[in-house]
Amino acid sequence: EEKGPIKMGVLEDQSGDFAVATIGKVHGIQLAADEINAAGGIDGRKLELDIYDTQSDNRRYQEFMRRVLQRDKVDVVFAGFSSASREAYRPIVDQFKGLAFYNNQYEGGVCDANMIVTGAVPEQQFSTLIPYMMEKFGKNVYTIAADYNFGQISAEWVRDIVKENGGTMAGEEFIPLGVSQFSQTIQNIQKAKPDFLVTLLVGTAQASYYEQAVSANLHVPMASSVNVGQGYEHKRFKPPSLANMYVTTNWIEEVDNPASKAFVEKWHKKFPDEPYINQEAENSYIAVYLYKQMVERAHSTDHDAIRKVIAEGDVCMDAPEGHVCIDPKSQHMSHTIYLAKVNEDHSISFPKVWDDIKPYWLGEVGCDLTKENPEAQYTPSDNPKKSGG
Amino acid sequence: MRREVLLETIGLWSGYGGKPVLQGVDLDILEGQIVAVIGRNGVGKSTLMKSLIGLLPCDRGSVLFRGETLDAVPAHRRARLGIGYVPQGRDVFPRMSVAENLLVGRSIDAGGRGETSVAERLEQVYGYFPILKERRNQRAGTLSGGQQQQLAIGRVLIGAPSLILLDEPSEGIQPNIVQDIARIMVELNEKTGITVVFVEQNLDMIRAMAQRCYVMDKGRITAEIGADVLEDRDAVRRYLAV
Amino acid sequence: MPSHSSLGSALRLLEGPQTLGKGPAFWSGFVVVLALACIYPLFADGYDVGNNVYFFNWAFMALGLSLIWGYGGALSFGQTAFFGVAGYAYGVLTINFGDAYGFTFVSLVLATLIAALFAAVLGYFLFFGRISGVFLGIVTLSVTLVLERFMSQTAGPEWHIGSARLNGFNGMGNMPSLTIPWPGGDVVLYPDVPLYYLTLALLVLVYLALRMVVNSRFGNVLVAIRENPQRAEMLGYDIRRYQLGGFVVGSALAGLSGVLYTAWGNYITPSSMGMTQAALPIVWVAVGGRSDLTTTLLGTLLVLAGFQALTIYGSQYALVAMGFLLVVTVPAAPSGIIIGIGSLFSRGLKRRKAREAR
Amino acid sequence: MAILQTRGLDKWFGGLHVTDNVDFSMQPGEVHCLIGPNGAGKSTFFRLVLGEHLPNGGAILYDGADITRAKSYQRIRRGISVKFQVPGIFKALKVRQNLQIALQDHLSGHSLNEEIDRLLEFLKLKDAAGQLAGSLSHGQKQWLEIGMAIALKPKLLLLDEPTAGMTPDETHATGEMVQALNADGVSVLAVEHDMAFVRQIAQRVTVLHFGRVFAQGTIDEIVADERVAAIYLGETGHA
Amino acid sequence: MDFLSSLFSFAYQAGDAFAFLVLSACGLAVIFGMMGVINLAHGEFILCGAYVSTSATHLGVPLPVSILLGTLVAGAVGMLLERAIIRHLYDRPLDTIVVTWGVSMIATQGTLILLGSTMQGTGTPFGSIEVGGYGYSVYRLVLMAAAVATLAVLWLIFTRTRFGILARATIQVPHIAEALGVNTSLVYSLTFGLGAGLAGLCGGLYAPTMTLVPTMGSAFVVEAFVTVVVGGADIFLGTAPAAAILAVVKAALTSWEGQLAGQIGLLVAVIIVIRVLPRGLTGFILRERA
Ligand SMILES: Nc1ncnc2c1ncn2[C@@H]1O[C@H](COP(=O)(O)OP(=O)(O)OP(=O)(O)O)[C@@H](O)[C@H]1O
Ligand SMILES: Nc1ncnc2c1ncn2[C@@H]1O[C@H](COP(=O)(O)OP(=O)(O)OP(=O)(O)O)[C@@H](O)[C@H]1O
Ligand SMILES: NC(N)=O
Ligand SMILES: [Mg+2]
Ligand SMILES: [Mg+2]
Repeated sequence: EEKGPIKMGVLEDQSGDFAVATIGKVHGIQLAADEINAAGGIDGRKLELDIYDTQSDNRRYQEFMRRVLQRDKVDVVFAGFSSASREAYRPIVDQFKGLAFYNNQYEGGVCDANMIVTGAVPEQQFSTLIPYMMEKFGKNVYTIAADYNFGQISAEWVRDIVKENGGTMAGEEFIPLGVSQFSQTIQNIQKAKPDFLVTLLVGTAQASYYEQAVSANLHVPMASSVNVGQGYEHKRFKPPSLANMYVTTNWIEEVDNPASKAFVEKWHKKFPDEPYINQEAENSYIAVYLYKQMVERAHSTDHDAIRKVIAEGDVCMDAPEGHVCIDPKSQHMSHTIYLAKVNEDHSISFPKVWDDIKPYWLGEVGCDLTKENPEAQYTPSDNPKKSGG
Repeated sequence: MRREVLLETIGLWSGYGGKPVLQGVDLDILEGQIVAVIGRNGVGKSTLMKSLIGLLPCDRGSVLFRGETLDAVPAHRRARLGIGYVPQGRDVFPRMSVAENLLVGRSIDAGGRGETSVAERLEQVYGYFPILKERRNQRAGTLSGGQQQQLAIGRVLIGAPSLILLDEPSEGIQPNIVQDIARIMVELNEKTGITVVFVEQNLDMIRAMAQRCYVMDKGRITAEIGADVLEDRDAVRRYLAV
Repeated sequence: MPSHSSLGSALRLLEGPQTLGKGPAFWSGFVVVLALACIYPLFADGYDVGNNVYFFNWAFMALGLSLIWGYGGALSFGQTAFFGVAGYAYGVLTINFGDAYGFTFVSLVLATLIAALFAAVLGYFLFFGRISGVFLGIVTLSVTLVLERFMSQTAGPEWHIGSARLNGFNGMGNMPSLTIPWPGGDVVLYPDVPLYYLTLALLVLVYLALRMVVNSRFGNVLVAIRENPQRAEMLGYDIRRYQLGGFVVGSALAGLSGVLYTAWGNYITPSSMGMTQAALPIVWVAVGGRSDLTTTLLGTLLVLAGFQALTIYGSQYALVAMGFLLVVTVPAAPSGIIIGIGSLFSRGLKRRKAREAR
Repeated sequence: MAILQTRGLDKWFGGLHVTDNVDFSMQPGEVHCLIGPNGAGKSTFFRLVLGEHLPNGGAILYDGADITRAKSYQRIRRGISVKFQVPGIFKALKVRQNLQIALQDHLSGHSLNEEIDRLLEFLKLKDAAGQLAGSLSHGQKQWLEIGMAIALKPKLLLLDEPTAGMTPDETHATGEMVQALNADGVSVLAVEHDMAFVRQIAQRVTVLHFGRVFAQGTIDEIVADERVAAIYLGETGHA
Repeated sequence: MDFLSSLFSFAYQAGDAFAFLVLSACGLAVIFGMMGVINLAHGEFILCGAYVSTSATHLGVPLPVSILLGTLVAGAVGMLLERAIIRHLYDRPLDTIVVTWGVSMIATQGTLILLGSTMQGTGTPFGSIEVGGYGYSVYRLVLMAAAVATLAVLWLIFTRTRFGILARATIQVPHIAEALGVNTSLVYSLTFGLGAGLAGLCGGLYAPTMTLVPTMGSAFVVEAFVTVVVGGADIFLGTAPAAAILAVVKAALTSWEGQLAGQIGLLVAVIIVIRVLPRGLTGFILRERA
C-alpha cells in the first residue's frame, strides 16, 4: 500500500543536565535505524529520523512533541529521559493519539495505550536486588534517594521488599535534586550503621555523594537500580569510590556474552567517541527493532493495528541483553536483569543474572491496556486496586 | 621671567551625543596663573572643564598641555601629567573613608614629581582642612555637602598637581572657608607656582583669587577680563549677567 | 455625555510619553499587524497556530515584567512563582470542579486572582519593608526556588488538594483545557484556531490596557519611582503603594501566563518555577527593550521564536548560537533589539536617501 | 500657632550627635534662614522635618499637628515641600514630564499644560523642555528641582542651598521668587551660605553649630555677632 | 565525650557549609559586590577552574599547583571576557544579566561539544580522620582553611593595598577615578579577573569532590548569589558573616530535618534576613559601627 518512508520522531536531551546519560540513546536509535535501512527497511519502507534536542527542558518536549505529531506527522516517537519530561509530553501524545516509546528505566506505573516502555521498572530491579543484598550483607537497610517521584516511589518499593523479607529500615533520606554536598548525609549513615545502603541518586550533582563518602571513610556495601547502569559513575569517578556497589541493570557495556560483545563492537565502530554505552542506550536500540517487528506484523504503522499485534503477547526479540518481550497489559518490557558488582578497581563482575523478569506490577494492580486505556500513571499507594479495595 | 603657556585650547568643539555645547573655545593659560571662567548656568563651563581633563572627547580643535596635544591622551594619563580636577558636585567616593578618598589622589603623582612626600602632603591637606583629619575614618558619603567639597579639593592636592581645574569650588561652602580656600590657592600659587583654572559664580572668590578671567556664553569665550576690571565688583557682575 | 468624555480621555492614554509609537503611522501599523495576525490561521497549519498560541502565552508574563522592571524599576527575579502558583491553581480548581458550565474560565480568573493575591502579600512584605534593588531580586528568586523545591517533593499521595494530586517533580497533568459551554456540546479549546483567537484577543486587550496604565497618572508615578524614589516620595506619593500596585498587576499577568500555559499543554511542573525558567523572562524583556511595552512584546515573541527555531535547526550548536546572539546583540543595542533594529533600518533609509539625493 | 516647631529634637549618627536638643519655631508667613558651618546639621534638620530620618528624641510639630512619626509623603501632602541640597530629579524623563509628575495631582488636561508652560518660562527652562533632565547643567537641575518644589503649592517650602552655583543676578532673582511666594502666603525655610541672599530674604535667621542652636535673630543681629563671625562668616562676611 | 563529639560534628558540618558558601561566593562578591555586574556565568568560571585543575592533575601535576593553574586560567579568561564584552555594559549593569547568561550558555554547551559530557575525577586526597566514632574527610578541613585564608587575603588586598583602594574608587565613581589618574580600564580588568580567578579557585578546590560535567557550575550559583546579597554592599563586612549565618542555619536544619529542610531553610533565612535588614548585613553593621 503506502510506500513512503516510516517517520520516527526522536526527542532526547542532547544538552543540559541529562546529556551525560542520553546522548547515547540517540546513537542507539541511529545505529538501529542505519542497520534496518541497510537491510531494506521496515516492510520495504525506509526509516527516517526527525531528531530534536530537548535540552533537558520539559518545555522543549511540549513544543517538539506537538511539532513531530502535527507538522512532521511522524508514525512513532521515541522520547524522554526524566519522568517529568515524559509527563510533560504525554498529554500531547494522548491528544493526537500518537504512539510514543519511553526507553528508560523509571519509577513505573504508566498505564497508557499510547505509550510503550522498554526501560526497566522497580519490580524488575528491586525484587531481584534487595533480597540478594539482604541475604549477602544483612537485613538492616538504609536508603538515600532523590526527593522526587522516581526516588520516592523506588524507596517505597525498597521499603516494602525489605519488610517482606523480614528486614528493617535503618534509615531513609531524601535528597532534593541538584544537591551536591553530602557531609551530613554521610554522617547520618555512619550513625545508623546499616548492613547496606541503597542509593537512588539522580542527576550529576547527586552523584558527587560517592566521592565524598569514600573520603569520609564510609565503606558500606551499596545497592542501586539507577546508578552505574544509567550514569556510569564507575567510569567517571576515580576508584575505589564505587567499590562494593551492586546494581541491577538490564544491560551495561560490560555484559559478557557474545551478542552483547558484538553489539558493543559495532557501536564503537560507528561512534568511536562514545564514553560509555549505558542501559538506556541499549533499550533505545532494542525499541527500534521491536517497533520494526510490530509494523511488519501489522503491515501498517496504524496504532490500532500495532496494538492488536502487541495484544497477541508475543512481541519478543533476542536483544544484546537476552530475550525480551512486550507485556500486552502494560506495554512494558520484560528484561534479563544483571546484577553488576563494582570492584575495587571499578571493573565490573556479574555475580548473578536473572532471566526474563517480567513487568508484572501494573497488570497486578489492574492495568490492562488490551481492555481499557486510562492514560494514567499509578503508584504503589495510588492505583485501581487500592482505590477499588 | 618669561612665562610659558601651560594650557591652551584651539577652536575647541565638544558636546554630548552630537549636540555641540562648546563651539570653538580658544583660551590660553600661562604657567603660574590663576584664571577664572565665568558665565551663566548652562553655557558650557563644566563642559569645558570636562573636555580639558579628557572626560569628554573633543569633536574638533585641540587641547595642548605644555605645547603637546592631548587629543589622544585618555583622562587618567592627563591627570598623571599633573592636572588635578575638582568636579562640580564634588563626586567623592561615597563608600570609602575620607583618608582613602585622599589616597586615591596620589595617582595624579604617579610619576613621583612632587617634591614633598605623600605623608607630608597629607598633613598639609589636614592642615588646610582640619575637619578632614577629624573625620578621616568617616565614610565620605555621609559627610555634609561642604565637607565633601573640602575633601574633593584635598584629594587633588595630595597629588601635587601643577595645574588645578576647579569647578565651582565655593559651592556649598561656608563663607569663612570660602575665604580660606581662596587664600590657600593663592598661597599655593605663590609658593609652588601652581596654575589654577576655576569656574566660579561667587564674586568674592573670583576677586580674591583670579588674576585673569574668561567670560563664557553659549559655548564660546565672549570676553577676557584683566586684573584691572576684576577690581571692579559691579563690572564683573555685569559680565555674569549678560 | 460624561461617560463619553471619560472614555475619550482614557483612549487618549493609549499614547503618551511612556510608550513608543504614536500618531496615525503607528496605529495603522498596529492595525496592519493585527489584521495579519487575524488572517494568519487561514494560511498556517495546525502546528504553527498552536505553536503561536504557545508563544503568546508567555508574552503576558513578559509584559508584566516590563511593567514591574522596565517601568517601575524593580527587578523581580521570581515572576515564575506567580506563573507556577496560578498554573497549579488552575489545575487544582479544574481537576476538582471539572470543565462544565464554563468553569474553566472561572478557574482562569480565580487562578489569576490567586496569583495576584499572592503577589499582594509578597509585595506588601517587600515594598512596605523598603526592600529594593538586588535585594528584591534575590528575595523573589528565593521565593520561586522555595516553591520549586517544595513542589518537587510532593510526589506522595499525601500531597493532594481535593482530588488533585500535586504529583511532585513529574508535574501535575490531566487538567482540562479551556472549555466553552455550548448547546450542542462543549467546545474544548485545544491549541488550535479558536484558542489562537482567544489568546490573541486577550493579548491585544492586555497590551492596550497596559498602554493606558503606563501613560496614566499611575504610570507617571511608577516611572518617577524608577528614576528617583526619594524625589517621588517628596512629591507626596506613597511610593510603596504604587510599587505594590505595579507588582500586583505585573504578577497577575505572570499568573495569567501560567494558567494559559497549563491549559494549553494540560500540564504544569515545578521546573517552571526553577532558576533557568526564572531567568528567561528577564532575558526576553531585556533583549526586547524593557522600558517599552511594544518592544517588550515584539522582542519576547522574536526571542521565543528565534530560540525555538535555533533549537530545531541548530541541534547541539543551538545553545551556543543563542549565547552568541545574546552576547552580541545586547551590548550593540542598548535599548533592546527592537529599537536597535529600528534605528539600523532608519539609518539605512537615511543613508539611501542621502545617496539618492546626491 | 507656629507653622513649624521642634521641641528638643535629637539625632545621633552612631557616636555623632548631629542634632542636639534643637528647639526651633517659625511662624506662618515667615521667611526664615538657617545658616551655620558645614556639617552643623542643617541638611539633617531638613531631613528630620521631612521624615527622611527619624529623630532619636524630641518632637516635630507642623501646623499644630505632631508629625514626628508621620511618613514623608504624608508630610508633603500636608503642605511641606523641599528642594534638596543635591538635586534629585527624574533623570531619564524629560524636563516637561518632571514638572508634570509634580503637578498632576492638582491639575489636569489643559490647565496642567498651561501651568507647566508657565513654570518652564519662569525657570528659564523653556528651551530645555524636551531635554532629558539628566542632561541639564548643574544649575539648570537646581532650577528644575526648585520648580518641582514650588509646583506642589506648599504652605511651607524648605530650600537647601537653592542658589548654590547661581550667578549673583540669578541669586537675586531667586530671592525675588521667594519673596513673591511669601507674598502669596508661603512660609519659607532656607539653608544658605550666600549672605547676600540671606540678607535679601530672611526675616529671621537661626545659626546652627554642632547641631545646636547657636544664635538667632535678624540678619543684622547675626552679622554683628562676633561669635558667629568667628565660627562661620569670617572677615568679609558682612555682605 | 559524647557531647564533645557532637559539638565537633556540628562545627564540622557548619564549617563545611561555611566553606562552600564562602568559596562559592567570593568571586561573585568581588564581581558583583565591587563592580555591580551580575555575573550569571559565575558557575562557568568555577567549571573552568575545575576542568583545568583536574586535567592538570591527570597530567601528573601536583594538586595544589593544579588548583593554582585553574585559578589563573579562570582569571585570565575573566580578564579577556571583561575586555571583550563586559566593559561595554558598566553603565547598564542589569543588562549584564543577559550577556553573562549568554556567556554561560556558550561555555556550558561549548564544553559539552568540545570535551564531551563528562570528565573523570581525580579522587579526594588526604583520607579521613576519626572523631567520636565517625569518619570525617580531611580534605573538607582543608576547604574550610582555604575559605578562611581566601577571606583574609581578600581583606588584605582590598584594604591594605593600593590596588584595593583604586579598585573601590573606580567602581564607586569611575569617571572621577579616571580623572584622578587611575587607569580605570586596567582596574576593571584586574578586578573582574580577580573575581573570575576566585571562582576558578572554588572550582579547583571542589573538583576532587564532585562530578565533573559541563553543568556543574549551576550547583554553586544560587548559594553564591544569596550569600553575596545577604551580605550587602561591602563584601568583607558582609560576605563572611552572611556565609556564617546561612551556614549555621543550613547545617542545623539539615541535621535536624534533612536536606530539603536545609535547602528551603537557607532560602527562607535569606528572605527573613533581607526583610529585617533591607540593606543586607553590611548596612546593619555600618549603622551599628558609625
Ligand atoms: N550629560 C549631558 N548630556 C547632554 N547634555 C548635557 C549634559 N551635560 C550638560 N549638558 C548640556 O550642556 C550645556 C552646558 O552644560 P554645562 O554643564 O557645561 O553648563 P555650565 O556652564 O557648567 O552650567 P552651570 O553653571 O549650571 O553648572 C547645557 O545646556 C546642558 O543642558
Ligand atoms: N548618614 C550619616 N552617617 C553619619 N554621619 C552623618 C550622616 N549624615 C550626616 N552625617 C554627619 O552629620 C553632620 C551634619 O551633616 P549635614 O549634612 O546636616 O550638615 P550641613 O549643616 O547640611 O552641612 P553643609 O553646609 O556642608 O551642607 C556632618 O558632620 C555629617 O558628616
Ligand atoms: N526516569 C528517571 N530515572 O527519572
Ligand atoms: Mg557647571
Ligand atoms: Mg547641607
